[in-house]
Amino acid sequence: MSGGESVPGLEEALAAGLTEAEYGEIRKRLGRTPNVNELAMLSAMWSEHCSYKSSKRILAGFPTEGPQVLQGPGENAGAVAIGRGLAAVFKVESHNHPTFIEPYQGAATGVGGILRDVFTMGARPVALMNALRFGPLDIPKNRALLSGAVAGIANYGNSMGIPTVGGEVAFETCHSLNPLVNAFALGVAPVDRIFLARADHPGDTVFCVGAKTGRDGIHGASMASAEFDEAAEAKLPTVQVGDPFLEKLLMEACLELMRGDALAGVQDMGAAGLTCSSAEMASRGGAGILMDLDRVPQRETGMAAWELLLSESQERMLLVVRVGREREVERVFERWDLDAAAVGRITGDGLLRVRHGGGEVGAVPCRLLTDEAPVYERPRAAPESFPEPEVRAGELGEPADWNRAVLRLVGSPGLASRRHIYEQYDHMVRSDTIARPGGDAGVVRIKGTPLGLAMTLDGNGRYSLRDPRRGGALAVSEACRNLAAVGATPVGATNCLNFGNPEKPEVMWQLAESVRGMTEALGAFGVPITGGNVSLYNETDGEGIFPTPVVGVVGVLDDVSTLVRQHFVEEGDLVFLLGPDADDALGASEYLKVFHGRTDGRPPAPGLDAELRLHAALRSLAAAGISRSAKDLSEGGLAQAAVESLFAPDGSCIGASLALGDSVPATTALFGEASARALVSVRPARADALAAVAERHRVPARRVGRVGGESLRIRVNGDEAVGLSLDRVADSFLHGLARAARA
Amino acid sequence: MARRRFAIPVFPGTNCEEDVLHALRAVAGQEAELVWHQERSLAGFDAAVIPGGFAHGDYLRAGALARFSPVMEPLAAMAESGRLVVGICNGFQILQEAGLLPGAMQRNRSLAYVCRDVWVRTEETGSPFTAALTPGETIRLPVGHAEGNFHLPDRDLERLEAAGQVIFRYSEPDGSLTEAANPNGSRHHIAGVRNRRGNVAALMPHPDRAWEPALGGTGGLRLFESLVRWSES
Amino acid sequence: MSSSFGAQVLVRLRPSIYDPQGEAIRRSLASAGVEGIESVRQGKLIELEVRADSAEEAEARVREIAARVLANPVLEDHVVEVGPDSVAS
Amino acid sequence: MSSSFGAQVLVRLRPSIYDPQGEAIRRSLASAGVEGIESVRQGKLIELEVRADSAEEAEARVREIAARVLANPVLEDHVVEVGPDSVAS
Ligand SMILES: Nc1ncnc2c1ncn2[C@@H]1O[C@H](COP(=O)(O)OP(=O)(O)O)[C@@H](O)[C@H]1O
Ligand SMILES: [Mg+2]
Repeated sequence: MSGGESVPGLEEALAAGLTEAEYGEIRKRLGRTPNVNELAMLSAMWSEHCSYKSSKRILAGFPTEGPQVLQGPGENAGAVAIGRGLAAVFKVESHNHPTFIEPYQGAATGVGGILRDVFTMGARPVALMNALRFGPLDIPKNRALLSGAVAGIANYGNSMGIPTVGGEVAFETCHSLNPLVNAFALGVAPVDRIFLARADHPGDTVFCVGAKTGRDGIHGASMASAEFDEAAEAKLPTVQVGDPFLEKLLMEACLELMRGDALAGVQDMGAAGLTCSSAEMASRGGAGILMDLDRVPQRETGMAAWELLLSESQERMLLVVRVGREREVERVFERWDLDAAAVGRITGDGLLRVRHGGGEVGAVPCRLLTDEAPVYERPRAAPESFPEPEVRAGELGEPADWNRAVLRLVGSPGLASRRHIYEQYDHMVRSDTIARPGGDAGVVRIKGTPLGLAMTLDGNGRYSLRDPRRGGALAVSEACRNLAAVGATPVGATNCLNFGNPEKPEVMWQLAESVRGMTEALGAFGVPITGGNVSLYNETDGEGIFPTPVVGVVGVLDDVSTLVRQHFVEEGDLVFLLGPDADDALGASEYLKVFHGRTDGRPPAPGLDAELRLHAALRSLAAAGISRSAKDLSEGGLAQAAVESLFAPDGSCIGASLALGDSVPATTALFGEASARALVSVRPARADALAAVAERHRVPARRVGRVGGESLRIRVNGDEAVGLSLDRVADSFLHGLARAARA
Repeated sequence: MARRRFAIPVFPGTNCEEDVLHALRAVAGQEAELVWHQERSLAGFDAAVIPGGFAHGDYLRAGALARFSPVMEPLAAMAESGRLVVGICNGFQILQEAGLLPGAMQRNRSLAYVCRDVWVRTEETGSPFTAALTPGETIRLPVGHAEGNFHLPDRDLERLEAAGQVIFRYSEPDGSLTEAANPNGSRHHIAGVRNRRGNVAALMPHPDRAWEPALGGTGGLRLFESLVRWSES
Repeated sequence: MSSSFGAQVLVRLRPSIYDPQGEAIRRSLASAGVEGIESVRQGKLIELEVRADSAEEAEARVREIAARVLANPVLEDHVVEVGPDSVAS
Repeated sequence: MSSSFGAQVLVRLRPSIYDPQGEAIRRSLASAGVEGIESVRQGKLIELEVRADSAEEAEARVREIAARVLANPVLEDHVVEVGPDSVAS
């Protein structure tokens, strides 16, 4: 080994985030002490972020198979067949820690990263979504984080020309120091043109393309695997600045290249940059890589080998080009005015060998960096408080004024319309968005086909905190219910598991129980997981987040003309409530939080069988053109669903009069969050048809009212409980979030 | 009826070119081709529509760096020769920065990107975008921009108004002009303008996103109809 | 008796931070045939009018808000200058 | 033999033009309890490194691009300064 690299010891290994045992293991496997570059690569690749060492065993339990699955977990993104020779390629990924350090750039680069994961597979991105969690908006810092993150997401997605069609936002105290930003992207590719991140042909040339490499984000991977403390704010050099303009060019160049066959494999550069992308590609193909760092286009001078190896400069890709086809690649990138440098070649020795300054400065087996990284079975333990008691309406007392209660709830940051946020996202570019954000699911059509793709992100940290198994199942249930509401059939799911410190047995238990609940629901609905992301150590000064699994489900509409929207359409239409009677339960609900400041209690029981039947009924109603509107019941219960049904995206609105039965107390009837329910409106002439479909699927269907008028009226158990003009509802619901966010 | 041939200049960072292409071809039934910004000639084209997006990243100012693209020369010549040159959104900003249309765009008053439906009121019908409309007619169209706050100094603005160069204003559905209906703070609620001669025009809202009910509106159809009618006259 | 002071805050991206805007301007200039522009960096110029009893007080106040609000220390450096031109009132 | 010159272009909104960004800063300072900030205006600071044979040549070049692109005369005024610090090469 030349290059005069100093040989670090245990102290450096610990500082780089390895444990003493891991360091010992590395020395044993290498048969020697790693030099500084090797240690840098190994510590980054053995970090939680890159190795999944705490979560790998748990993730193995997900269902990942199905006839439609073209690519399950293990690649940059998952892929499922959607008919007409096309594939949907999608994934969700977290950018939590970077967002806390710098909300605008942190969130923006999260979008950039997930887009690269999708176009790396050869798919043209057609839609974006994001799931956000911030602390309460009465704290100015949280307002700044929200507005910074939203502006960053907006700028990146808008500049790329990809519509952001959905997402979700929640506010909890635990996120004041640990905000979450999970970004989702979906692309479309011909099924036979999907590219993989794999290098298996020695002699092929490795290209580094896109942006130049600088010192940004170095150690991002190990940072994302460590808890925050005061000192973290001083770690200034980690901020990466996104350049959506450059990424747009990179995307177009890559997609152009992918129409031909010069590429053997391709991988974007994210965490641990060159190291991770090259080691993963080679190890998937059982090959090695020889890389000459001197040839990497650099933005700064005097970068050390380990800095080049770990840099997380954005908007870069590693391409493996079939030998002899290099000029083709160079020509495409020249046309797009982008750097494309041949930096190495594929070898047969299984090693990642690195040259710098004219000599070899490191050599590590690729598999030691990837598959052979450690995997842990960490201890798990349920908290003593589990299971939580039920919370019944009777023990809470009723609100004095139902009108004010409804206004307060639907105007609260957790439930108010998200338009303050999604109006900052271009959700119409590409002229394919046929269900705009604000509904249960965003839907984009595929021009030239009758197909539509529906998508949604869901997850409720309060539910998961109190019962992670239920929380996981409810997240999947709600996502699939959202898709059914628009008439779509779920074909695949992705997920982002946001949790605290896995070295705490309780956190490991939450993780395992969440995955168990998700798995049960995914199994019941027959939806495979095709990929995802795990973000652990979401803790600051020992304070962790609510366990927050975010589930993204993608569904297909075989005929977009059957799309059902969520808003009421016409005076005189009848409103039906589908699904089982509600329980008298308010545990972990929005109502309990907004009116009693409590996050405790048992979340609703997931009724997977009832869910499955409801989803089938909703799809049948859509396909047969019976339902004119459909809206699932979830957070905020029936009152919230009714309010959301009043407002159409074009700015129009229409009232409704509802009457609810007497099986549960009024509070639960209005605000209970029992699962497997939906509000559907039909023309009066189709009421019988609805009843027949509901009966066929054994779904209880009750007529609860009719559409029309200038107000929302709800009778509960015979009493006129709610009577609100549309103006008053609009003022709370449509503007509540903007008021809180700008305060 | 002879079909016209439209050029759609595409700059690095443009992102609505496919929408405009589709609207011109499939919806308006015209011939249309994408033209990469490095082209030095627009021979064979009757008209040009500059689409929306973020040309050159919209870095420095929206539309500012596009003027360096070679295609701007034949485009200016096209405008000079009286042929139709129109811009949508970023295309508006590019035409302003190139000096082909008056005014400049400031950041939206809200300082945020805004994507939603707005109403615009037709101010005159001598422009390529309004030839098929009636004065005072209001249309619902989507906007999507961060810098659409039209500015012109007082004197120039008066001249613009006097010459009838304002083609659209943001309004309520009934045509009244209110602050709430103005999505970006534009002076005089201006949403679209034309040059004196009338052959160069642009607007901030996106007719290319509103040509069938599934998209949430069909307001854009009338504008494409106008383009076709104007280019035939 | 307080006066009005003019202050200027120049906010620059820290040297190690990538400036996509500046870089895009540089590339556009180069492709437009403008020669010799080796680097472009874009920062902010923030000008304030501050009412204070003395130039020192004005400067102290501007320094504080510059560090706390006007520049983002994670990305940016800044320089404060308080001009001599003050208007008594 | 050419040298590298540093140049600064300060771009300001023309005084008659409302500055929503500056105004937003002023309002947030006021609501955060910072007193005495009477006005805030935000402009751009564009810094260039120019290779030229002389400071005059560098300045001429920067003046030209400043007027042609860096500022938009409908909205903005600008000032060019070429620094003394040059590096021969
Ligand atoms: N929660 C999860 N569920 C299923 N698959 C997952 C999950 N988390 C990660 N994976 C898979 O593990 C692989 C590595 O993930 P990640 O390191 O996030 O990918 P990338 O390097 O592209 O960012 C991916 O194929 C991803 O889909
Ligand atoms: Mg990847």
